[in-house]
Amino acid sequence: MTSVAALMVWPVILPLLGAVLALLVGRPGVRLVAGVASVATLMASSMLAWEVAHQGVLHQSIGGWGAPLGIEWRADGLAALMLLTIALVGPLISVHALDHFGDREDREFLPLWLFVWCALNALVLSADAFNLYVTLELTTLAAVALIAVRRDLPGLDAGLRYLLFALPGSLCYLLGIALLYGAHATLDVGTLAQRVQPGPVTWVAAGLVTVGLCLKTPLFPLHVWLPPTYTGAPTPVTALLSALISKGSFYVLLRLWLEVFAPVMDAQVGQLLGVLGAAAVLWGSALALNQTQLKRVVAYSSVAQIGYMFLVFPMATSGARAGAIYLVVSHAAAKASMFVAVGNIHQAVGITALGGVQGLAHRMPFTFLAMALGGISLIGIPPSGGFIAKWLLLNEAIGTRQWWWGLVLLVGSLMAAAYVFRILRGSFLPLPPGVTVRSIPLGNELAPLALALIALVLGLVPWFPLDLLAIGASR
Amino acid sequence: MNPWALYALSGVALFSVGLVGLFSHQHVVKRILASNITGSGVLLVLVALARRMSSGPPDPVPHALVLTGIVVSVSSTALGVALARRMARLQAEATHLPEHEPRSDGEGP
Amino acid sequence: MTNTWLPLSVLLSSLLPGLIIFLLAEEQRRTRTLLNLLAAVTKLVLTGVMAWGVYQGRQYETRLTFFPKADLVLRADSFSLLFITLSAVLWFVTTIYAVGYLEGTDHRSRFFGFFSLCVASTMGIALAGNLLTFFLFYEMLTLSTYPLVIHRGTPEALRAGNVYLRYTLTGATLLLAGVALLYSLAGAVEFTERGALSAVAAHRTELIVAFVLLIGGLGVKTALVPLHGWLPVAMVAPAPVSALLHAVAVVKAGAFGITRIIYDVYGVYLVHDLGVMQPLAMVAAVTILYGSVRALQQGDLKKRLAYSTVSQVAYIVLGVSIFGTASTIGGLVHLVHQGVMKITLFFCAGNYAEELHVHRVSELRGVGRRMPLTTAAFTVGALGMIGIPPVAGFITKWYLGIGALEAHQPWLVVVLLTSSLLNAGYFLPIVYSAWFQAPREEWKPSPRRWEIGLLLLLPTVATAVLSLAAGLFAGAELSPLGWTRLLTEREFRP
Amino acid sequence: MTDVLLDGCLALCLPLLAWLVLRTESLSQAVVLFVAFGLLSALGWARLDAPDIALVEAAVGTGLTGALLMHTLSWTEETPPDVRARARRRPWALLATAALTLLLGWAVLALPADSPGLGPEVEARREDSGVKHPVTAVLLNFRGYDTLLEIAVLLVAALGARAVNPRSERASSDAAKDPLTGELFRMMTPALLLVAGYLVWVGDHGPGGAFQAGAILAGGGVVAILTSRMGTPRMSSLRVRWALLTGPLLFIGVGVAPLLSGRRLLELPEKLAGTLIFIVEMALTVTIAMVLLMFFPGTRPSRAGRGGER
Repeated sequence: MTSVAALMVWPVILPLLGAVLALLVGRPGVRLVAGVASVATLMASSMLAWEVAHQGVLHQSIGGWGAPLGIEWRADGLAALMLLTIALVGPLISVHALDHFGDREDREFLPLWLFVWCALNALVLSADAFNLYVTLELTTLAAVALIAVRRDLPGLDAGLRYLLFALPGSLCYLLGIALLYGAHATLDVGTLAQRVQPGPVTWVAAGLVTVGLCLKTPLFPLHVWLPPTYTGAPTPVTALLSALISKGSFYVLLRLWLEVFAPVMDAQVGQLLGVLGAAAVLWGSALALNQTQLKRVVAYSSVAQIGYMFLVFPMATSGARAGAIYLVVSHAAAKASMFVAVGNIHQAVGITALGGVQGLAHRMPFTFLAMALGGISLIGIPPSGGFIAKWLLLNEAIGTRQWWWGLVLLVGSLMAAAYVFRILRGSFLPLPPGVTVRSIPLGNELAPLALALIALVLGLVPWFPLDLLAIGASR
Repeated sequence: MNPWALYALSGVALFSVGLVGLFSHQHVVKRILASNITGSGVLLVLVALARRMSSGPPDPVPHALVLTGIVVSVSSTALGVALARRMARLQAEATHLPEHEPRSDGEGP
Repeated sequence: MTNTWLPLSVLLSSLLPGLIIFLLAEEQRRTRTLLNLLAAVTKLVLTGVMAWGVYQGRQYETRLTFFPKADLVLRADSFSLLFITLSAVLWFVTTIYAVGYLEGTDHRSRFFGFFSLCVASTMGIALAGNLLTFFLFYEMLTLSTYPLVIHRGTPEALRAGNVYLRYTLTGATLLLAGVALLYSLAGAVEFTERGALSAVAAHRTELIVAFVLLIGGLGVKTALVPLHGWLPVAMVAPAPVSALLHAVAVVKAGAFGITRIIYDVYGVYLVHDLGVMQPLAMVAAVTILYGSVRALQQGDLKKRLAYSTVSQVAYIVLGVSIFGTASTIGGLVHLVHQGVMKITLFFCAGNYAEELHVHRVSELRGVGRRMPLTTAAFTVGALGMIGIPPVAGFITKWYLGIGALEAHQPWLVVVLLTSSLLNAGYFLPIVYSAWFQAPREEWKPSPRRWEIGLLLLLPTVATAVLSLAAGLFAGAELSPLGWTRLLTEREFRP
Repeated sequence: MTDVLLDGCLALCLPLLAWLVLRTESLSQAVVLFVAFGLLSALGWARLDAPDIALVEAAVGTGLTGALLMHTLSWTEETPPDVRARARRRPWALLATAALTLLLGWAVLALPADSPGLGPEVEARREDSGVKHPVTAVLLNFRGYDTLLEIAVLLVAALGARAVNPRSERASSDAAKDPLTGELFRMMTPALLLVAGYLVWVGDHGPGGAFQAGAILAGGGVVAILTSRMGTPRMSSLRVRWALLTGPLLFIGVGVAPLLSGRRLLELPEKLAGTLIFIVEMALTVTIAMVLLMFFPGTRPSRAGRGGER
């Protein structure tokens, strides 16, 4: 048994080792080392996911000390699916980033990306509350460094803005964990789940943890940092932020909420989160509708899509959990492909406004197809992963007699259709006069297409991820 | 009365002062100071929890957590300060030499 | 022994060529046309084999796992074959027409790629074995038709695309709500002969709400009155698109869906018991009259044909929502007849626009002299629409009339008669002015031997002949009417 | 009685001092108050029997951060307290703080007043952790994985801070000739190295360890940079990179080695645990010192606006 559980080490250690070696070799060897580390981590993640799919939930206590003292790792279906998503979406974005950035940024982008990868893998596998804090913090700091990698004014401003919102989020989370430790003398999530009883400590701790993670995800009222940060940061970094890094804090919230807090908190708090999610959907879509810059539309669409994910809390059934995770995974692929495609457009024609899309369908067919497939997944039209997620959540809404969440889903996807087709519409128009199109390397065009195809395949073969998700589902 | 409750309350007060201060100030350095104060508030609560038993050695686990916490808060402060300094310098240069340095447009590529 | 690969191969026969055509460069005209025709022929052959198999009573079903609790089912029963044969034949004819029509324009790879995807989705809709599969292909049809509507890339095309999207996506949302409601009630609703919801018949309110949602969603594509706004606007699309898609595939998908819901999901008795048959018939009747009245006022030929489609498709819904075999036969056979006749009319409209750049009805004076064959085809189609024998349209109206009397609803006969008069009102003047009035100034003679390119003329004449044949040989075993009688007796016996 | 008084007034004036830090308008005043706040909180840690943390807080939390902030203010040219810096005297800020404190206080007071936490478990397993000092045992053995990730956090912060201020600004030469600082620096360096070495060694059985030693070394380094004895460490030089990265590489090596012999990650063999931890701590001290140094930019540019400096 130990040899199989040892597989859980590599998805975390390999990117860390890769990052450190990439820093060590400096300019000439960065791409080589990062490439080797990425391939190794991809294989490690898929092997682990394969083992989880076949042997069920895997446990591993680091340093052999066992639950209360040492740190526990747990890899169930959810963790395996997240590992696969990160391992597929992340490298594709970094491939695009290689051509997007100059040589200097490469030396800083690649190690930072490997640190983010290590942090996300560690976060997904960890079952220890304080360890989650350290992984969240590592992701945040690496994200801030990534945002400011180009050292221009918008990037720095975006990085600072993100840091000064994510930092209090982590500290709220830490105080919540401290209270839980004070009450139950354990940091292990599994033991916490057994010992937690309703009482002032649990309510306040749950409140702190939720507020902290909602600041980082971000959920609606606390999302003010998202649009300026997403537009200020370089596009590949924005793709990383929206697709993977924001999902880390949601993943932690979902884990803690469904496993630890849900049984002891009364349903009203779940309804509150649902209401905030619904407000995020309507607010984000409304604002996305009247933006003029491509990147801002896609950024506000992130606010809306995150709102959908929070609809899982009022329903809290295993079907809703599967729906929310499916949305997380397909949103990661679809949103990444949209942002990367926008980056391509900006590189090719230098226009950041909506008009930049004109004539896209013929001069950059792959980028157009990527945006179309990504957009379809954001709206939730079959064949796309987004549709499956919407379908699962809709069914749970009707099943648990809370049909109003279903209404939010349907209205939200109509508004999503409005702003997605507003972007895509122009691509059939002929190229505007006087616009010179710089040719972009093929690798850059194929990256968004590969990401969009992931979202498409998620829509065609949903039984595989759903079976994987069912492993270790608590309820 | 074992003093831990006093320090825990003081830690909680620090946390609140820092958190509210962070969201009510605009200047970057003030917000970095506020986040530092919030951090030490949380750490004070943790160490106070370690000292709840008046006799015998304090519980070492919160101490280790606080050590990690301090290092993490120092790194984030240092990163924040570095960004703030670089921005201040860019803005200062932009105002001193507006003519030959193109303002990068609002939206980064 | 159920054959599991044939339904899938029919679907793939237009999906794969479509994807390949996307990759073809613009200049590879020959390979693209060859691929198109090859795909059309293979589909015709496969459909023929399947039709013969189903006629012998063999089973065809492909089942792919999709969800843990629901899977994708492609099943060929006699009703789906009615729609598939119609689509296969008309797609073959329209491909030839489109190759001729789009000669010299650009972005043809993109056009034919999406064109094939549309037909693949239509095949999927026809072959769907359960409600979930039906919904998936129904949405894909919307996605693949939108690029065709805005194919020309002009601002009007984009505006039409907007209207089209607004209607179809709202409809899709209603449909999704209905499907999800049924799914949570009765799981993946398989299409079964006497309806699949007998087990949950007790939840009357949910069933009625679901029915309204489903019909609302499908009503958009069927262009029932309040939801028909997109059809006339979508006429800005190139002629082959408005011919095959907006007169046949898309509109029929909606009618086909409504029939499936009434017969294979709810079952005729449950629908009758829920009391929703009557309002549906009312809506259909209103649509018939409204469509014909608006067609009268249209100056533009294609708009007039569009409103005539709105009213003609409502015949199918009317037939299906009257409780009786005769009306059901009438409704279902009109699915084929209307398709064949309407596509002829649209081909003629396309020819007039392409050759003489004539768009308005008033400019059609004396066009018979310059383009005799096209105008002859137009006349056959028009007479069929009015319901004058021997063209196919007469049979539909005859059966609908009998069905209405059987169901003791004489007011329906009045509706049928008035709509026939209205049809005559907006078709006969065109026919008269085309043949018997002298044109304002002499038409330039045709530069080539035939009045218009053969690629455009042959499909028009072929579909006109088909309309005549469907009317003359209605009695035959394998004619549309024969097949519908077999189908009603097998599957839809109330 | 007196220590209750001391604790009481200390616990009271910490939040007040914090409120003052955020209230004052001029930034340099705020930073000075912040340094005072840091020292007071170090005193608080000492009162709560947490010598390790008091040491780290004094050296890193207050010393280095204070110096960094003070340095930044000089970069941003002490602008008159701009309007935005003046805390908007909205009553809601006071109200919100009070409400939050009450809420969290209610939860803290509801905590069991006598739970020893994980103290007994640590006590029981301390022997086979290879070190006697419980905090070091938890830090480097029981929860060694946290420390590994924390080192990664340090590296990321260093990379981010370094990337943003790439140019190692050599100080203008006049500072070097100032005799006083030269003399001070020469006297201080040997004592500094001795203290740092002792701290790493004592970490095994008393309060001390890599962080404290690293902080002391970094303090010395900062003085060296200010008196331009040493340029700021730049990532482009191999020596700096090796100094920075031996620690993490060694730690990963030590963590992964047990896997090859079928044990779990970071499962140090009993007899070797003590020595392994010591070696790793030595390497980590150098890493931490280097990282803390990298947070520190060079000296301030001369007053005249510098050319388009990229």
